[in-house]
Amino acid sequence: QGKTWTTVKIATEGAYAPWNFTAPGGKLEGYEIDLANELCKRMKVTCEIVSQDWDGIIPALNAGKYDAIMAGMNVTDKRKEVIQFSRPYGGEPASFGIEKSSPLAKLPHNGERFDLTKDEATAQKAIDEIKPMLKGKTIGVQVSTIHSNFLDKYLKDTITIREYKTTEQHDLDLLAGRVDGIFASGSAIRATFEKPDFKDYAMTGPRFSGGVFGTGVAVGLRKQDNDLKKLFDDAIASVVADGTLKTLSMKWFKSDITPQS
Amino acid sequence: MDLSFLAETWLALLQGLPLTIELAAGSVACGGLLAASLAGMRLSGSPFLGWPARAYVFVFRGTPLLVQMFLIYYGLGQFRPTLQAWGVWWFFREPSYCALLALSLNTAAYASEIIRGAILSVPHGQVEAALACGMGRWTRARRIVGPIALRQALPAYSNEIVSMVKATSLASIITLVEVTWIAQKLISQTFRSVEIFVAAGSIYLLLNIVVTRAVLLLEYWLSPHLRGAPAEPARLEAAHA
Amino acid sequence: MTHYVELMGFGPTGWGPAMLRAAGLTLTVAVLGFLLGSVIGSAVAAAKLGRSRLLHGLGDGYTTVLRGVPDLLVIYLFYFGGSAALTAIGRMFGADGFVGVPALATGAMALGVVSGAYQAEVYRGAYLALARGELEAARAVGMSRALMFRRIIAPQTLRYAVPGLGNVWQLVLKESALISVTGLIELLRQSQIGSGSTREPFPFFLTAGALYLAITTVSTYGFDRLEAWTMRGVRRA
Amino acid sequence: MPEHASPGDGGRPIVAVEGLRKSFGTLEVLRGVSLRAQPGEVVSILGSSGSGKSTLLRCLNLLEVPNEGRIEVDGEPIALKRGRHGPEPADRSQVQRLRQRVAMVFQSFNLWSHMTVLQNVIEAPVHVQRRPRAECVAEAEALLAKVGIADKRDHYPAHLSGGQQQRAAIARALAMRPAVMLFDEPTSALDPELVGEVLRVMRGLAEEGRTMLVVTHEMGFAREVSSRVVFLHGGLIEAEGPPAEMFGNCPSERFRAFIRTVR
Amino acid sequence: MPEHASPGDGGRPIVAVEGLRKSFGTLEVLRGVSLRAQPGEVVSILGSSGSGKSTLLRCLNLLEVPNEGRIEVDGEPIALKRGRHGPEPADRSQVQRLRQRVAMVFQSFNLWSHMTVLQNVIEAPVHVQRRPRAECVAEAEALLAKVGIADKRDHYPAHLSGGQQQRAAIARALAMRPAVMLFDEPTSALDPELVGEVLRVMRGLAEEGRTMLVVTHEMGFAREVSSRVVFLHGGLIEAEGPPAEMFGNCPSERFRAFIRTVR
Ligand SMILES: Nc1ncnc2c1ncn2[C@@H]1O[C@H](COP(=O)(O)OP(=O)(O)OP(=O)(O)O)[C@@H](O)[C@H]1O
Ligand SMILES: Nc1ncnc2c1ncn2[C@@H]1O[C@H](COP(=O)(O)OP(=O)(O)OP(=O)(O)O)[C@@H](O)[C@H]1O
Ligand SMILES: [Mg+2]
Ligand SMILES: [Mg+2]
Repeated sequence: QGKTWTTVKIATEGAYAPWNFTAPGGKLEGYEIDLANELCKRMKVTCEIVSQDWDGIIPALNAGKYDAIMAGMNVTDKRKEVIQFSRPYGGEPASFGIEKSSPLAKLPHNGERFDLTKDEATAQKAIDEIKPMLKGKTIGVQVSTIHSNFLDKYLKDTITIREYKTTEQHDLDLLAGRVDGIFASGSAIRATFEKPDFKDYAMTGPRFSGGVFGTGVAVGLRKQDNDLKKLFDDAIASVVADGTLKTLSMKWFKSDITPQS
Repeated sequence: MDLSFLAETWLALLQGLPLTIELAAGSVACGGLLAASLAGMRLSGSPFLGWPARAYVFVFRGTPLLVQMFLIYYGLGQFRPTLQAWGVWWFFREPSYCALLALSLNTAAYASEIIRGAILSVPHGQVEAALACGMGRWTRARRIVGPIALRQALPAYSNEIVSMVKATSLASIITLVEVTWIAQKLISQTFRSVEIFVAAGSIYLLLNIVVTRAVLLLEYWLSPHLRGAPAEPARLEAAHA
Repeated sequence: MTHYVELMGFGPTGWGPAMLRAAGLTLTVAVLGFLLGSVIGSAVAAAKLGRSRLLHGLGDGYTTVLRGVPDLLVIYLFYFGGSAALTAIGRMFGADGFVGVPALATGAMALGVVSGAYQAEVYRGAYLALARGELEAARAVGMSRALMFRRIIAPQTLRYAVPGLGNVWQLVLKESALISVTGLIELLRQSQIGSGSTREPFPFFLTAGALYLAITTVSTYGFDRLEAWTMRGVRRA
Repeated sequence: MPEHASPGDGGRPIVAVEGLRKSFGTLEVLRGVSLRAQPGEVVSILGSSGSGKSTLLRCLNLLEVPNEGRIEVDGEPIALKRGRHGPEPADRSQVQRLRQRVAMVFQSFNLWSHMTVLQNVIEAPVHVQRRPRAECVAEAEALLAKVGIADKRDHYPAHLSGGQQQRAAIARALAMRPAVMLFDEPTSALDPELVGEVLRVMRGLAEEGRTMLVVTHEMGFAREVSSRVVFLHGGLIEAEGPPAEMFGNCPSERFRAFIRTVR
Repeated sequence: MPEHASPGDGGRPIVAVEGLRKSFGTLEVLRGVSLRAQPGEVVSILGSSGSGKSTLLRCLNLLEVPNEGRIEVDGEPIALKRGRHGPEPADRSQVQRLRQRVAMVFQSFNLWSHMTVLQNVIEAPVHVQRRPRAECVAEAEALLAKVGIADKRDHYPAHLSGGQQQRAAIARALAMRPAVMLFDEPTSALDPELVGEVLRVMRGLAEEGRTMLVVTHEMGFAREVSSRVVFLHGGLIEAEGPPAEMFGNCPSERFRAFIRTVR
């Protein structure tokens, strides 16, 4: 339908630093906020960013409360059944967070990246190599995420998976010693391990992307808004092309989390 | 609405039901005992008993259960070395024990207020009659004050039981796989929140219907003296005549 | 400690004002919900105590269902149901797109409807504890139902209802956390935002707990006074 | 004896009861009681414990709804209709109007526990009859003084002795300035001095033309104050007549046995 | 008159009270009452309404704790200690033991509303005195028959008439087989026939050697059944003596005025 977009309402969670979060004064900040403003400039629309509880963020999009979601949301097949996504604007390999003194701290392939889409065989080999050490251990992961999907698919029989509602919670249980390690996105682990409490913990082992991890984080849109998707796709392509996205990534994550492919 | 999906969801959610029931029944039972002692402490007239009970009720009624559960599980978890030294870590390590503890402590605060109110409503003369025939504290509580107060407390207590059944859903934040946890997981997998909510809601509703009917039955059974009709034997005799 | 003060302070990087604002919102919604609930609750209790079988059935259904289903479901129903209805009406009048129900009103209504069910049971229980003779005395002097309710039943029912009502109030105060799904930033949602944004959950949950306790302090005092007043003339064991 | 022409048939009775029946479950308490009282009459109702005296009084102001029978107050018959649980008043406002003119003193007093004595006494005049508060308070204080508990005006019922409660209940009934008064053993908790006092008050009321139906175990009262004595037995009026006749040579053997014990 | 040698000083008194004082707030109800009762004695306590008769009885089994004074039951003095809100029993189990031997019939009956009449009567024997249930039931039925409410054994108190409740309360007290009985106006709600009946029961108890302290407004009872009459006035025992003396030529002007009204 020939709807011309002049204003776009974008929802974010506002509680997922550093992707999107709230400053004490109530102002939304973060990688996605800067990015949204930049994208809107390039799409020549006025932007309004609202915060919304994560529960219900998708139903409210479909109910028409806003037009787009930028909330660190990974593209997954399940989500694709109800909404559509723009091209990704971020994504970082997932990894383990482990206490430095734990035997698991010596997981092989430390720091190596494996892409499940491009080279599944190698990745599978790496997984098989870490399995003996992980045997019988309890790993915490946020429920219903690409990370829990990964554990379900590849390590289900090896480890005990404990699912948490938020990443802070598995971080706390890591401190309490109720889990032997956590599995999350690199950015989340890094953000947590910066805190003094976590000085004895480190990101360890191989890092995974692709495959069940999907193509990365993207803008969520209603299925019928194809014109809006096109606007976002073009705008994201342009921020990738001129390096703006990388600048933002370095600003907020201190590493490059822009899509690799 | 997609009926087969609803049915499927229902069955999936039912797997969480045993844990939900265990948590609710366990906490109502433990909390009830604690509540009775708290109410007794407050009514004892002794400030050494009364004030701690007051403070307890104040704190546990005054803060959200979510926060209590969070602090008991994650908060105490940060003191692992101490807890290990005391030899109680085995308890706090388990999310289900922590959930039961948090729920029981919480419901005890609410229930103690209900019990206290009910005891206050027992007609003073009947208590005096019990005193006058030499009943001790315990006999009095068991034979006179207890039954009268129980009868009076039931409607408000059913509130408490029902909200405990629902409160078990908070155990999902400490990784317990009960009905709500499953529901939330299903929602994030399928995004069909309406159907799933309806299915989960209907499970809680059914459970609570059973609870409220049981309480009503108990209430009816405990209040023959409030009903109009005099005793039955007269009618029986009339029938035989 | 200094870190905590800085985090929760009132400086440019402090979360103090936001937390206080959220507490204010929580209090507002809870008070409105509780008051609405007492109106609904006394009506439903009256229906359940009355002789009309129809009203009794309705009252019973109301308390069973609204206490029985998770409160979040009721709030969803009000929020999404309400806005779906409003959107449909808006369409009829040519407006386009999403018409939201005012979030505060939705929250207060939802809490009122739920707490009404709880309050109904509290009132019903308290009414049953009244001395029958005193009601007869009221009837015997020719009081109308309304007058009898105002002068005799209400003050005496309140006497036995206060502890139970204190419970319902605390419940409402905390259920107000659920209205965050409507987009209102109340105390608990604010804490979640804060802890997710700073990745430091404990300061936020502790502060939220303290603020809830502050509200509880005031309300406990109020309920204690109310209880002392309603218990006038009662001899205790 | 019963059921026919009661004395004082001349004027229009202020209270008239015809064929009153009342049962609780299978227990038939009243089995056809007929009774009339002229304005200014004092009718004593005697009968053994459990004979239905309280029930009869309670039927008169519809606190119990009779199963059968007709009640007329001041010429106005009370309309009853068939409800789901047996008969019930057809017009609630009629009953309320009626009750303002028929005051009752309960056997168990039934003072309102959340009000002080004074508040108990002015409650109905101020809130039901809507008379000016100041006037009611003045009158209440006079009444309390009359029954001898002026000093207890600000006490709650729970802090009164039995006799004091009973007197407060009497004052509460009097404060309504009713045309008909129903007293259910109004002197049971009083000492002999006070009994004399209260009987004097009641005699005064009778002289003002108020009608009184008094359930009592005080034979002295029945004999000296009342203008007619009614003896309830087995759910029926077993005997009735002026006290002189009744206490002189009552034809009812049952009644003679009943009063024999009192000297 | 009061405070010195009471009659029957010979044996050891079963109840002895010395210098009992009790006030409610600023109201001094008892201002130094001394009283002793020998086994088998029946003491009538007379006094106007509000004179403190119920308070005196309630002090005897510690339902009210006296502000001052000494209470001895069967030679055992009740230990009081200074508590936070004034004196309180030092040994609660002593008080409980005592109360099992001192039964009380309340002015307002105070039947347990959630129990039937029979359950009310057997409650204390079974659950306090731990006597075999069957025995208690048999005894309770006999007692209920004695007071004439055998047919009401399965009724709840709310469904009884005033006199029936009073009789149930009497049966409840008797069922404890107490050594001392405290009756607070035990016949106030009874008709003359029943009064006679109950007095006969009480006389029987006295002959069995039980001690009774009876608050009453029945001068007939005071005169005929009791072995001693005590007149409470102004918080003190104004006069006491055997009924013949008291009703003959009591030196107390106040007492003569009190009984004058009753012929
Ligand atoms: N709990 C109480 N608080 C305050 N005052 C009380 C309390 N109980 C009794 N009183 C007062 O103490 C006085 C004596 O009361 P008590 O009940 O002993 O009188 P009584 O002699 O039994 O009178 P009656 O014959 O009317 O029953 C009364 O004036 C009463 O108002
Ligand atoms: N609500 C009730 N339910 C069942 N039976 C009742 C009820 N009220 C009274 N009765 C019975 O009805 C009979 C008459 O009671 P009522 O109170 O009229 O007696 P009464 O003549 O006033 O006796 P009393 O002199 O003892 O007060 C009694 O046997 C009593 O048990
Ligand atoms: Mg009666
Ligand atoms: Mg008394």
